[in-house]
Amino acid sequence: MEKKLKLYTKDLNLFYGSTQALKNVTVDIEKNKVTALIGPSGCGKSTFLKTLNRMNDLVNNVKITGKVYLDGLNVYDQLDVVDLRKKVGMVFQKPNPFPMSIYENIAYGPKIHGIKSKSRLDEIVEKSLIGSALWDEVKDRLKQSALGLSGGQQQRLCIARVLAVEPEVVLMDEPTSALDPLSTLKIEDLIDELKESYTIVIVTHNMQQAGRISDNTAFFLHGQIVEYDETEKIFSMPSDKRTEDYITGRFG
Amino acid sequence: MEKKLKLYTKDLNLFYGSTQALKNVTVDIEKNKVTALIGPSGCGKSTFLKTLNRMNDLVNNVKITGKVYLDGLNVYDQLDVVDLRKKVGMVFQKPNPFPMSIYENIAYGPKIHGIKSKSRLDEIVEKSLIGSALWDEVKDRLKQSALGLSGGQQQRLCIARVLAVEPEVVLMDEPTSALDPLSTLKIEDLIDELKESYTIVIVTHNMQQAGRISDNTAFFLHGQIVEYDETEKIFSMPSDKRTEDYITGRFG
Amino acid sequence: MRIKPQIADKIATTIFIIIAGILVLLLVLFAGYLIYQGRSKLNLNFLTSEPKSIEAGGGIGPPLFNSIYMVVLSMMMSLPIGLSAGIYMAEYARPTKMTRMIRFCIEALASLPSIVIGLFGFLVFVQMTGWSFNLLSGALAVSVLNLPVITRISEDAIRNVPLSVKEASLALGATHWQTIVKVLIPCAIPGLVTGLIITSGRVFGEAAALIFTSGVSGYPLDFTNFNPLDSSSPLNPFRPAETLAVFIWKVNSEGTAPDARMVADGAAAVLIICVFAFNILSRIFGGLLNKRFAGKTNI
Amino acid sequence: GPSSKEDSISISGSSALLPLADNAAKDYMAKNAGSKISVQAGGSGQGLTQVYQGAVNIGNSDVYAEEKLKPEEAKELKDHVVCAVGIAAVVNTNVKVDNLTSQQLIDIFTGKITNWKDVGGDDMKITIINRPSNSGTRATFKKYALKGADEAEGMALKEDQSGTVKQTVSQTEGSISYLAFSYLDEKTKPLKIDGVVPTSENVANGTYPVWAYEHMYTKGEATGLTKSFIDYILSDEVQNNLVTKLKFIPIKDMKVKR
Amino acid sequence: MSTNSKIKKSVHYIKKELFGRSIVTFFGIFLIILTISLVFFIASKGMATFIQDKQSPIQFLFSDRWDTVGDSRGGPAVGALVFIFGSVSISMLALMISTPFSIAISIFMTEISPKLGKKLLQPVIEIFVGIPSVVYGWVGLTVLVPFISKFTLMMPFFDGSINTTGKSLLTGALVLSIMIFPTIASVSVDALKALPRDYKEASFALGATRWQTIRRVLVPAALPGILTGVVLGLARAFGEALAVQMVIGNNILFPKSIFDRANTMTSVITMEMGNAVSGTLESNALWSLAFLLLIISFLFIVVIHKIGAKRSFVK
Ligand SMILES: Nc1ncnc2c1ncn2[C@@H]1O[C@H](COP(=O)(O)OP(=O)(O)OP(=O)(O)O)[C@@H](O)[C@H]1O
Ligand SMILES: Nc1ncnc2c1ncn2[C@@H]1O[C@H](COP(=O)(O)OP(=O)(O)OP(=O)(O)O)[C@@H](O)[C@H]1O
Ligand SMILES: [Mg+2]
Ligand SMILES: [Mg+2]
Ligand SMILES: O=P([O-])([O-])[O-]
Repeated sequence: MEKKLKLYTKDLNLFYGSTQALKNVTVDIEKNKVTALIGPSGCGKSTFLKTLNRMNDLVNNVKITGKVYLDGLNVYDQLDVVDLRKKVGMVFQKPNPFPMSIYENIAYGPKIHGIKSKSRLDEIVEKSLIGSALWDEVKDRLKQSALGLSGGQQQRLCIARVLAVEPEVVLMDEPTSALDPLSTLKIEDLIDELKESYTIVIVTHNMQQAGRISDNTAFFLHGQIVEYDETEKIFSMPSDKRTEDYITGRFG
Repeated sequence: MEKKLKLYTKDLNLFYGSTQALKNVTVDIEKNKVTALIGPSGCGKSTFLKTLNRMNDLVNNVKITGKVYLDGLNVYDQLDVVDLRKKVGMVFQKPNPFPMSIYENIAYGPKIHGIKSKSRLDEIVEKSLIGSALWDEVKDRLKQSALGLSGGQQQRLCIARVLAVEPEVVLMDEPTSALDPLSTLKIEDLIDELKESYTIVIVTHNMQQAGRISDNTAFFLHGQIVEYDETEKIFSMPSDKRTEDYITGRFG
Repeated sequence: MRIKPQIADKIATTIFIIIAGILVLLLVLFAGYLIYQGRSKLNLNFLTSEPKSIEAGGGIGPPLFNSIYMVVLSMMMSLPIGLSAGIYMAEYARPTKMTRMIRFCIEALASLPSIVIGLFGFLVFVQMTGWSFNLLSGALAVSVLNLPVITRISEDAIRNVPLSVKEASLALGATHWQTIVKVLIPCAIPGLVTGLIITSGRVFGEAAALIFTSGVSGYPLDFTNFNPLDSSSPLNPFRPAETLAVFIWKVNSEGTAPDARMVADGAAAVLIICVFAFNILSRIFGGLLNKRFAGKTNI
Repeated sequence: GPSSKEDSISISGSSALLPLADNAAKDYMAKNAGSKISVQAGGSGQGLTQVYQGAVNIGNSDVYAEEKLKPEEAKELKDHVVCAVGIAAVVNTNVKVDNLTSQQLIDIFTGKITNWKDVGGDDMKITIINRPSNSGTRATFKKYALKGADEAEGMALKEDQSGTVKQTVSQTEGSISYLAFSYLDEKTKPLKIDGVVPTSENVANGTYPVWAYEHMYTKGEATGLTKSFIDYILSDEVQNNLVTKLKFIPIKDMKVKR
Repeated sequence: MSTNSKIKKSVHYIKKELFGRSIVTFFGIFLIILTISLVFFIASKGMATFIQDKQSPIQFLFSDRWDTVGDSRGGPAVGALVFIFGSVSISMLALMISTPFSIAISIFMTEISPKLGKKLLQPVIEIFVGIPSVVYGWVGLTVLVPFISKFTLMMPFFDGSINTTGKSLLTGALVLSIMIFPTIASVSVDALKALPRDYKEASFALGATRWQTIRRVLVPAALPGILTGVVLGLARAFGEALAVQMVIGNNILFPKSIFDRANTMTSVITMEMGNAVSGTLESNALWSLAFLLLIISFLFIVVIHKIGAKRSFVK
């Protein structure tokens, strides 16, 4: 079966000042699949994830060589960064709602992209909250501050906020690591649903989670990809000794 | 075979303000053994560890009920806190050397406990650094700042600093979680050596590590001990479903 | 003999507590003394009537008004500039030579003695413009004094907004400027407001920079005249004007009224009460805004 | 500039003349609604500088402009002599001495005599309180009371304005200074010099030598409000009432000239 | 294709980014312009003493003869040493009184009772900051001056030559020390607060008492920050004008003791500038003093940066 590529990188190198955080990373990310990135702390997972929507632009002194393509367009010179980030949404490790009402949190994205009609915004807010399985819990308190929600609810709010700008790809950087087991399960279920309409790339430090939810897994070490394959294969018979050591907990 | 108890707690409850972080914790800690504390983030492992040398005293608004005994003496009223902490040393998650020279870092403890003789201090510094397997790496740069050491070296320095006050118990709160695999291995080996002369209690989020280095393991959940037994037993046939779920990565 | 560390600790702690107590006592005495000395003047008549230089019974109406007006005028000038510069420093400045230069300038300006800034104001806003002593020149000089402070407050307030919030906005495809205007500034408001009220308090009490710019005396004002172009209108920024702090200094140095001492006492009491008011105000506002942003109340 | 505002003028300068200028301005404004006159002290030097620079409309001075400004600058100013003022040596009220000879005064201010007992008082240290070198009061006092002798700079406490001098003398035991008559009241004690009491009459009849003309300088001819205000001060109404009430000496009463 | 996206980018960019960005950048740069013009104007006036009046800068800095008109003792001279010495000694004295007190307060606020520190002492310090300098001067004048005067009068061991007016170097330094303590204290608080919790935990875990921890770990680790506070305090003391002028007696002579009258650079400017005819030697010399003040306050900043650089070197 032929793979449908949504995103791919080629020989990506990234330097923070003089330290190299990514080395020749070449990865293909399939459409409507969940791709997991695993590896020990500091190996460059978050850094790699952020190259995909150019969030590294925020950091001073970053130098990037190599290419990232989204639907065949080079993200670093053929796409405007604003358009790119509209298409490639991101969910962070710690839920980070704006200190505004729940409604305003979700309407924020559409608004900055020019949607003004109140009824249109209402619609988007509802749809996104339904999409992130939060609607029932918050529909009566849309005007209340988002900071009053629980951690798990906040994280789903952040997912809804991303969905509201109708992205094609959703990047998630350890989205459940700050959450309790129950919320974690809810979000994992949500990811499973979302992959029907979105392409998802997720960083996780929890090997079992990677095993449960992803289709493909990339194992990073010291900024390099050690192994990239179908999740099942990686977890059952890794071809690299280091992958095996990591998965069995010899380090990390 | 009869167990030799070094430390034990009885019905320990701890409240941060109105939230309870420890619930009826009763644990026996054997002499010259390594006891591992595992459990998901926020379950109270660090909190428990800190009750053993009263580091929680530093936190405002803490209320503690129940008892902690060291060698049969109640830590909270029969022992002076300074003496207690001399006997029960602690190594933290992030290496935390003082911003002084390597020598000064290690000599600090003995000095505050009244040792002034230069030759005596020299001796202690050397012995502690040898004990923490760092002597060879730093013996030529004792006067240099400890902040110039690598993370793994810093952590071993911190262990040496604890050894310098000749404790009987060493508490370790995720001592390797900020370290690279190589340093981790070194520290694990060190722990193995240390247990001959010290009683060690270690918090770890790495199940494999717990399996490798500890004799007994306590599994915490929501501030309670779910299961406490020999490590082998916990990892091979846990008696509680939640322990099993955690160990196999269903959550956490 | 070695003192037991535990005992040394107790002694040291006791000393620290005593010193802290002294500090609090000092403030209580200080404020208490001023208010007690000025108590006979703390009435509406004193607060609203004209100062008198020869006979007794003068008030501090115009100086008090001038102080408030000075705060308003200088804030109108320094706030937009300072906030902009603060935004630039917090968000756009790259670690280049120029940024280092700006930072040095901010620090240098902030550390300049206010008398030097007063002289600069005298030279540029009074002599070179040929405007003579006037409120606006004073406000300009005070703005120079304030600018580095406001810049720093704004920069800090914006920097203190959690990075995660900024990232969230950018990751949604907002431009940097949109993020600043729609997320960062609103989030920074509690810090900004507190800082600005404190700064206003400083303007309110400034004297050295004003002696040579807005002058040490004014003429009688007509408080029913709201035409800012009319010379007797209190709103006219081109009139010479003494602020309350300058007034105290002047009463001390050339006070010829028989009750000069009492007038200065009264004015000092009013000033200290204002200092307390500014402080309490900033606390209340800061608290309210913080609560709002922490999600305790509806938005 | 100030001249552009027809209905408002500002005045600064001599602190000796301040009481008169200030009170006259108040009266004038009360009589002429809409006119605004702001008066401040600052010292004669400041008055002359500021009027020359156009910073104020009238510069008050105890000394001739020529003594302070460069000749070409002084030429641009127009002098309006409005009255004369006497300057008295004053002491703290606890000083037992009532009279000093000129020589004693000079010796005190040049630091040769440092204790009151040397001039017939108690055993008490003399504290000199001086004005800045650009004060007109000081210049006059130096010229006519000290006969031009240089004060012992280092020994003196220095105060900015006549008001402060009055206050400091009243608070400091054994202190001596000098004040325009307009500042004399029960808080300080004026001294006789060579037996002559410092009064307006003695100034007018030439027996008391320490006095100066009070000048109101304008840049060029006075016009508009400036002119009417100066005219007002020179009018009999002011000269006969306010001027004498404030212990100045009307020009027409002066029997001596300088 | 590539050009197409470039066009799209510029539309976004101008509308939603470039405009705002340009404005704030301009005002950032404006601060440089302002500083430079400030330095330029003060310098050009301040240099006139040396260029126009041909006074020697060496004499200006190191001679103590300040006589702008000239008298029987010689022609006009503008040696500012008395003022410089006065400024330095009064600031140093204030620093000596204030620093231990401020550090103690900052330790209390961060280590002894952070709660009281935040709830009580923080507001107290902020109020001390907010009190206008004329009010400090006024209280100094009405409380401290009479008090010191009484004190010097009562002291039997002072011979008759002592200044008993109460206006003295000491009075000024006392007033200043209250004015600068909030600066030193709050910077020290920041420095102590910025220390990682780690240090404290590590020390306590080794069985150190709080005082041992403070003295041997926390204060040494925070020392660069505390020094920064001290320098800032010094800068503030140096630049304070009115409060000092009101209480030091303004005597143009070297003070022989702390009970003697003194004069400072700011004080002489405050007193004489209004009287000085612009363009004369006196006026120019006062501007030179202002220029010197400016240079000194810039030097303080450089010193602070040096301290800061040392700190980052340690880390
Ligand atoms: N802004 C930055 N400046 C300099 N170095 C950085 C920066 N961000 C990350 N690094 C370094 O780059 C390397 C990769 O970091 P990255 O955050 O991508 O790791 P990670 O795999 O996400 O780790 P974790 O699991 O801890 O999140 C690390 O060595 C880190 O120290
Ligand atoms: N100083 C404190 N004040 C209030 N609550 C606290 C404090 N420290 C910890 N807690 C709370 O107590 C609970 C237990 O925390 P603790 O740090 O012991 O967890 P842990 O098991 O060590 O977690 P981790 O693996 O993340 O280190 C958590 O819910 C935490 O939020
Ligand atoms: Mg990461
Ligand atoms: Mg922990
Ligand atoms: O009147 P004078 O202020 O110049 O002494």
